[in-house]
Amino acid sequence: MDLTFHPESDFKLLLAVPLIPLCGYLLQIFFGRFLPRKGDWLLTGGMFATMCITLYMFAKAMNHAYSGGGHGGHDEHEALIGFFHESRHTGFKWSWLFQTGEAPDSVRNLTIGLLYDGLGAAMLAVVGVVSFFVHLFSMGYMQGDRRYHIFFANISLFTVAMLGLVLSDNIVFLFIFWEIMGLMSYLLIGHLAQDPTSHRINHAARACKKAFLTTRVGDVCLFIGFMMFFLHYETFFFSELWAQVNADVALNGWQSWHTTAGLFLFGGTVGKSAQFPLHIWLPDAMEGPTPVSAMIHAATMVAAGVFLLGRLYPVLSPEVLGVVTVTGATTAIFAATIGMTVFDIKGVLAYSTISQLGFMVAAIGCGGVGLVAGLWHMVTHAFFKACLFLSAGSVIHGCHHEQDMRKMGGLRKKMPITFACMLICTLAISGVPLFSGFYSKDKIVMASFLSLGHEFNGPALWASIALPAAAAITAFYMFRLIFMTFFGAPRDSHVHEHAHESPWPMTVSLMGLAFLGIFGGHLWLNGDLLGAHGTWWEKLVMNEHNLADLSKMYGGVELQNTYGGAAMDPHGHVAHSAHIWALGVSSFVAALGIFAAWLIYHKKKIDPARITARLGGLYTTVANKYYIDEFVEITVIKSSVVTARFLRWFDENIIDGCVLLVGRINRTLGFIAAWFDKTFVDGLVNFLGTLSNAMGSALRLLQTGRIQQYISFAVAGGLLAAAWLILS
Amino acid sequence: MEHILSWITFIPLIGMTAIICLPKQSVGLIKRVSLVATGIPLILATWLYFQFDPQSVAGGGFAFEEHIPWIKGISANYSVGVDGISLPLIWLTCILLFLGVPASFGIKKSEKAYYALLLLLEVGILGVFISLDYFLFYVFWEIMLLPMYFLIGIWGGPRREYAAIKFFLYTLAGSVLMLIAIISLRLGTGTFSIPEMVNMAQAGLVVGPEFIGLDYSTWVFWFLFVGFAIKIPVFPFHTWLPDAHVQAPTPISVILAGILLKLGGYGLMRGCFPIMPVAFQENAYALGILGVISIVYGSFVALGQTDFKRMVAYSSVSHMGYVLLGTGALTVWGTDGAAMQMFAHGTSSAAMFMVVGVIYDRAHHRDLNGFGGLCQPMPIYWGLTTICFFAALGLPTMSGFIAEALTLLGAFQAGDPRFQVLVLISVIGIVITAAFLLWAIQRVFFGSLNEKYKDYPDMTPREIFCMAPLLFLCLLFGVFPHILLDVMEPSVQHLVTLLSVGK
Amino acid sequence: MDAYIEPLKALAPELLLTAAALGALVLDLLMRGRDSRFVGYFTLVSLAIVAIILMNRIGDEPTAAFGMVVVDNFGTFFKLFTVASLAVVTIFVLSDRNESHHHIGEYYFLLLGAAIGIFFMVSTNHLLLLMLGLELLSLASYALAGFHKGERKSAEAAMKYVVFGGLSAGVMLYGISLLYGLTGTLDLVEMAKSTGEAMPAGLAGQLTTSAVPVALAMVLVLAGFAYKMSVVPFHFWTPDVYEGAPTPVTTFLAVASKAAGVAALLRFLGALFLGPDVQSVVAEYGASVGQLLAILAAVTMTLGNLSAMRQTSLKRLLAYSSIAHAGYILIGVATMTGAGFEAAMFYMAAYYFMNLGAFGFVLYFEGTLGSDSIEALKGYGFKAPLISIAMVTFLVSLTGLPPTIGFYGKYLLFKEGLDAGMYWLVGVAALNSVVSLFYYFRIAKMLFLKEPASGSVPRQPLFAGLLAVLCVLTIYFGLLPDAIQEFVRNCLLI
Amino acid sequence: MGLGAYIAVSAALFALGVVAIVVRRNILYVLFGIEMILNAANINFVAFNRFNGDGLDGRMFAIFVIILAAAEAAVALAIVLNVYHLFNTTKPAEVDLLRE
Repeated sequence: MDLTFHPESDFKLLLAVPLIPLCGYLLQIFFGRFLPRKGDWLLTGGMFATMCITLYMFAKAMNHAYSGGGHGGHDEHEALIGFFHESRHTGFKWSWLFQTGEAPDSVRNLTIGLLYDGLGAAMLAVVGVVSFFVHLFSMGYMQGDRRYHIFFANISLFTVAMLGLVLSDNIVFLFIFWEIMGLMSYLLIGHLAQDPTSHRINHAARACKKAFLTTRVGDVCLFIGFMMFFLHYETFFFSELWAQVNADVALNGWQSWHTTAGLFLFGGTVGKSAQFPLHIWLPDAMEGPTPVSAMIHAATMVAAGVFLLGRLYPVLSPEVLGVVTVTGATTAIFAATIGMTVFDIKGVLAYSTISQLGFMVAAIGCGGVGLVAGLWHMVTHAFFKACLFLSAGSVIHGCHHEQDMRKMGGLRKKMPITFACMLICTLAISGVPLFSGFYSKDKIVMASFLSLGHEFNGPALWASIALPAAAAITAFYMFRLIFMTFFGAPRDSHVHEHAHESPWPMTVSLMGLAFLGIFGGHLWLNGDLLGAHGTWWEKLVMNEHNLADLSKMYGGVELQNTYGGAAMDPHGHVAHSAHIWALGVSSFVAALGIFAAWLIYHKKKIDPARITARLGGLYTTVANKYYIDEFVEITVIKSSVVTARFLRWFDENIIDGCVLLVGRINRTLGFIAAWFDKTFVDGLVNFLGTLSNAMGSALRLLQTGRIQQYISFAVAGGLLAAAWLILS
Repeated sequence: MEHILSWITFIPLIGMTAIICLPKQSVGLIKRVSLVATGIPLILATWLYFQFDPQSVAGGGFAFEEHIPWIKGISANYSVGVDGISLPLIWLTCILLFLGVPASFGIKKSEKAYYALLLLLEVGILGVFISLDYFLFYVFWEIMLLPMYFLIGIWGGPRREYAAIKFFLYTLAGSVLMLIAIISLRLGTGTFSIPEMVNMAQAGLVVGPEFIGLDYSTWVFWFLFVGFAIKIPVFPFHTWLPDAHVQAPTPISVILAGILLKLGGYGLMRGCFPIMPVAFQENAYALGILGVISIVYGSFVALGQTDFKRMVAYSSVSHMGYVLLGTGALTVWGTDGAAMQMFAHGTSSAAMFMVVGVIYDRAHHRDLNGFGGLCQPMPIYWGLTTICFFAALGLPTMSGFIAEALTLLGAFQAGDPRFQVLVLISVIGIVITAAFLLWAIQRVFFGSLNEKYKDYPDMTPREIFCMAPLLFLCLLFGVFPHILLDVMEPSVQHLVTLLSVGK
Repeated sequence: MDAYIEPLKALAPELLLTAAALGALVLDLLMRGRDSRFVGYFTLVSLAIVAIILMNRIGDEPTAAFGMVVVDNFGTFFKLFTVASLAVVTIFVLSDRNESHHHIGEYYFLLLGAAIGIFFMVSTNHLLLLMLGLELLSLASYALAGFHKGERKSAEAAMKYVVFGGLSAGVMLYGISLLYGLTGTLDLVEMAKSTGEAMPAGLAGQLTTSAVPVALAMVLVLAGFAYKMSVVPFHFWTPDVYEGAPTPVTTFLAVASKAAGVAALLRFLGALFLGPDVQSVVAEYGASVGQLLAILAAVTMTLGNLSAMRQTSLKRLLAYSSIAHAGYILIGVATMTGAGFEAAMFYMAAYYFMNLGAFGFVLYFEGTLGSDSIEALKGYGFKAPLISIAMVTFLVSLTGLPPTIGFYGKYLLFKEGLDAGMYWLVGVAALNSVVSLFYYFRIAKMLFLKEPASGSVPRQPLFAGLLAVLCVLTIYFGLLPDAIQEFVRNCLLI
Repeated sequence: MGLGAYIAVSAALFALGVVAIVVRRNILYVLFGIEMILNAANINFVAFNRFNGDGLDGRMFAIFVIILAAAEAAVALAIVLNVYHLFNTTKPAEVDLLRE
């Protein structure tokens, strides 16, 4: 088949990618309940079609990348920038804000289109694949849910949001889909909040709100960030933004506002990708059904944040990248430590996600090869984490919604397929060689070393220490999970007896993802077999040995914010040594972690209780997630609620009753007639009312009913008037 | 069709007369009449909306104008017309009033008077939107007050008398200031025609004596501003709003929030800023500050509420703050945003009040903490409410987002860099708004179901019919904003050029 | 002989009215006071005839009679006003349910007598005639106030009225005497014209030499008008008398008699300070008199509104409101400009509709409920919707909101006030109209916002019809005031 | 005897009248007070007419005032009589049904 890139036709295809599930959503939301099987087949089928398209386009992208670019290029501009397509350049666009008059041509309008480049291609494929499997899985897992059809509708709209986000060529639309994703995560996490049969109904209700609000904080930061960039460059389009920023920086260097704005942008990532300190929503997101968790943790929500970093990398100043690195590394180690103490099977996975996201973010912060590694880890992680979650779901499903690992054990026999898949992916996430996770993670470690080698700075140092450590811990707690769940004697006989393997849709999707968990990284081997150079990913986005080519990712923009480049490391010696080191270190830490887990939880040589006892306060701190939630509860939530209460009081008593005091005084003087009290109690009304009323009462004193007094008053008044007239 | 505006405005009056002539007992007929009397204007307005060519008013000027000499003694004319700013609001008015009629079918107390007043109210509102003559404008402006007073006062809640008179007094206090300003404008310019005043203002010919130690443009500006700000309502003139809203019957709150608040913003854009551009420029930052205070303050107070309707009322305070912020920024985007926000808020807040009305009709209380788990017996209600709330908190694909985003972007680009600080502050409002809305959803719909709400019926077709169109509009203009913005754009651009005279 | 016939033609309305008054008396005797309604109808007819004559006069050139009476459009305007209000008052009397319609023929006689007084009052530049007219009006009013001899309140009202009125009359007379002494003439035009060389010097001269006596005289004379208009501080009689007197009489006092006061004041000031050939010194003095009036206006409207705030008797409330409105009218007067006077006259016209309507409502529900307490109004709107709606319209008009004539009148006053640079005064007035909303809409609240008490009210279709007509006119002229404004324009003094 | 003297007398009379009206307890004295004021005016008229000014304006006026005074007295007395019947008092201070 023809794998060259034909913009016109292909952009229509790409447009279909989000549109198919969208139509599915609309059909489902309105007619879902009436369809056979409540219409799950409709959406899953639609998602399958989507997946096929994304894969087809991905194939084209691959082909394009290997054939060295330029083929699909219609003008030499595209040829120059290699694999990079923006639909506006091929006239495939939509004037969004204005369509008549002068406005459409003005900068105030927003003419939007699709952006399909290497990063987009990979991400799109990943989202397509993973969410298809999640749909498939849900067909089994969600059976008998009372809002089955709604669930499917929502989860497919969730996917739509992510697909749209990946495809949008400007930050506003990225933001729009970003927000929609927030909404859908809200609805999906809150799915069980509407299910009276669920025993965690109230937790779910809280969790979804928490998720939305926490991410909302990040979203606002993101909004401010691109607002600041628009203020200076008057464009929302990634390509123009990259070009203008780098041109500007090449001329005037990085300015302080670049850093500020960059930090705001990064705030978006911190929110969505659950980086410290906004990670708090992700563990609670467990309250959603397992497929949702799979989506959130693998393909959509959290990936979006990293994806954003990838998209905006060129506009981030070195200072920002430093912050990014530190944040990422911190998150990685911090979440990993918590992961060791959790007993909820999904909880472990949740914290592992946070920690893995830390890896990605830190890597991107390191820049250069790190950028690629981070994004690649996002891809591989998507596969195995989805698989892990679905397996966990399968376990939970098998154990009748029992999530506590301490009640499990010895399930190996009961659910072999699940076990196999989960083991594979655990190996992958632990970074065991020959499994996908290894390749990306190893490159991340390498990236940190590399950046340290290039320029000895704090962030890089911290990353080089924290990331390997985190990797070791990851291996440890993941295998702790495996051993506690599948090995050993069943701890809870009841659970064990009723445990059973899951129905085919679930197992199939498990196996599919597990396959990718192994080979998601191995695809590197094609191209030139065994050749250490040019994995598919590198072909797709860059060539690691020539950092100047990093620009290929960004439409030929010469990046200003990353170190090195060909000049600094002409023969890639630094890179090579770093690679060797990274290989060694990461394989070693993985082995270490696994061994420790085996020692403690399988062979039971060491009693975990003793260790925890030994650690004492430290352990409890970690086990309580470092009290971050409590901290936030006190500082942010409580304070704002208190503020609100105060302002309400302020509003009702001060603003509204500005001169209530006058009223009080007058009342004590007993001047106010009953109706008046009743009718005007506060506010300006009260002011006018009581005041005029008091004066009225004073005036009443004149009206004594005695004619002679009247006359004396009148005479006095007349004299006053006369006096005035005489004096004037 | 050269008198179409007059037709739109006065058909409800005909309907009112008809209702007055009908016997008190024939309620069904009265309802049908009022449906027709609000429906025809809606049809005409819709036709007008899509008939209207925005470019025709690109350089100022108005469409569908009518000029008839009215009071020769003071050379006040019946001159009406629409531009891109007023037309959408007219359309909105017709929509909401039309929906307001079926929404009122629940009312069982002296319907005849109710529907008559409702139609009179529509006349007043539409009149304000079409007037190009300040005297006419003021007359219509005041005509609105009376029906509102009685609609709140007769059909309202327990403290209705207080709320009604409070509403009346606040607005009257504002409008006497307006009257003084208008008169002195008349004396200064020798005309009541707003366009002429605007032209003279461009030439710097609007001059007059100083008052209470302020020079002419300043005090006239502030008098007019306060008059309109009370309607918007801007902090600190907002305290009539919660009471009026809480006490008013649902359809009236809907109209109050949906349209009456917009009159303030519209008045500023039509009758205050362009006539006093210099004073406007001098005080633009103050306006921005007021706007931001309203945004943040309103959202916080809303967060502190336990009464569902009060919360929604304060959310209006918060949302209308964007109108000031956007206009004060003196950028096209900002003003676009402000104009759009008026429409967006008109639909979303109206829908929110209907939401409150639905539950109040069933539970007869509005205590947010008293509900829980309502999404189980009332899924449709929960669904519509969610859409409505997310429209209110400015979720993308909802018109509210376009409005707020444009406002903030516009304000951020303002020539006056201090506005950037304001924007940074105002985003707090965005988060808090999300917070109280979601918290409300959680308290009302999620969690375990309170037994006594177990067998509540879901929304009736009538209620759905009243709410769904509004939500549809929110979505429509959120996804295809150009339907609205294309109409507004030229006039807004002209307005901005007017306001930035001498800059 | 013609020298006597011609002026008599000019005096035709007055003569006719006198004839009518006597006729009423005679008719009552003939009827032996069985049913006095017939006298009432007779009165109406004669008033109609007078009205027709007056209508035909509008636009004629001013003529003089006997060197004292001036027959001009200004006078004619107020004569028409008087006749019109008298007609309505007569209808009120006829449909007053608390009135035994026997042996009350003199009621109508007194009304007509008062009218005669007003007629002379408003159509002269000569202080003597002005005084006589005023006294005639006053005497009739005293008698009317005490018309219900058996009622203590009525008697007390009459007593207070007569004492206060007597004093004011005396004071005014004294002022006039001083003016006479200072200027040597009783004719206002002469007074203003004379340059001051003559002995005794005209006003111009005296202003330069002896300002204090002039000021004294001015204040004393103004006091007389102020008393008739019930302007602070000469208003004290108003609430008591209004409350005590029979409602139709109250109406008469509030509308016709007040109008007469306004007319006389305008005439006095106009002739003295705004005439065609007034000395510049005098004109300047007029400005400072205007300042005094402005202060009085502010005080009056404020005091009136504030005191009205907490009344329990509807009549008393309206009494205070009429005081407040005197204050509003004074704005126009205080401007000391033709336009200002025009505004004042227009406001009188507006005042005619809304106040007659309001008092009519009082009479109606007094007649049906036998009380005029505001509490008694609870839910009245649902029992008698038509007149209650009318009442609300009148209240709106009194508050000065569109689309009623009251608004337009107030608009003109404010406009002239601002035009004359009296911003503070207009500010006070604006604030006052907000305050006035309190008590006006307290009535509206009682009418419609309260649940009705049980029991129905007897109907008076014709009377209700009259109120409905007034209500319609209030709105009609509110939206299209040109007719009235034109009319006023034709009747301007200056 | 010059004009000044007359004015002095009339002024005194006027003042006395006012005082009488204000302070006297009996309604009849109040009425006397009014009469005094009117007569004070009369003195002025006649005196002014005598000393300056030609024609008879002032004197005419004085005559009219006398008539007025008579008429007013008549009405006033009738009213007072009626009040006396209803209240059994001649003290205006005790007649205060109508008040706030």
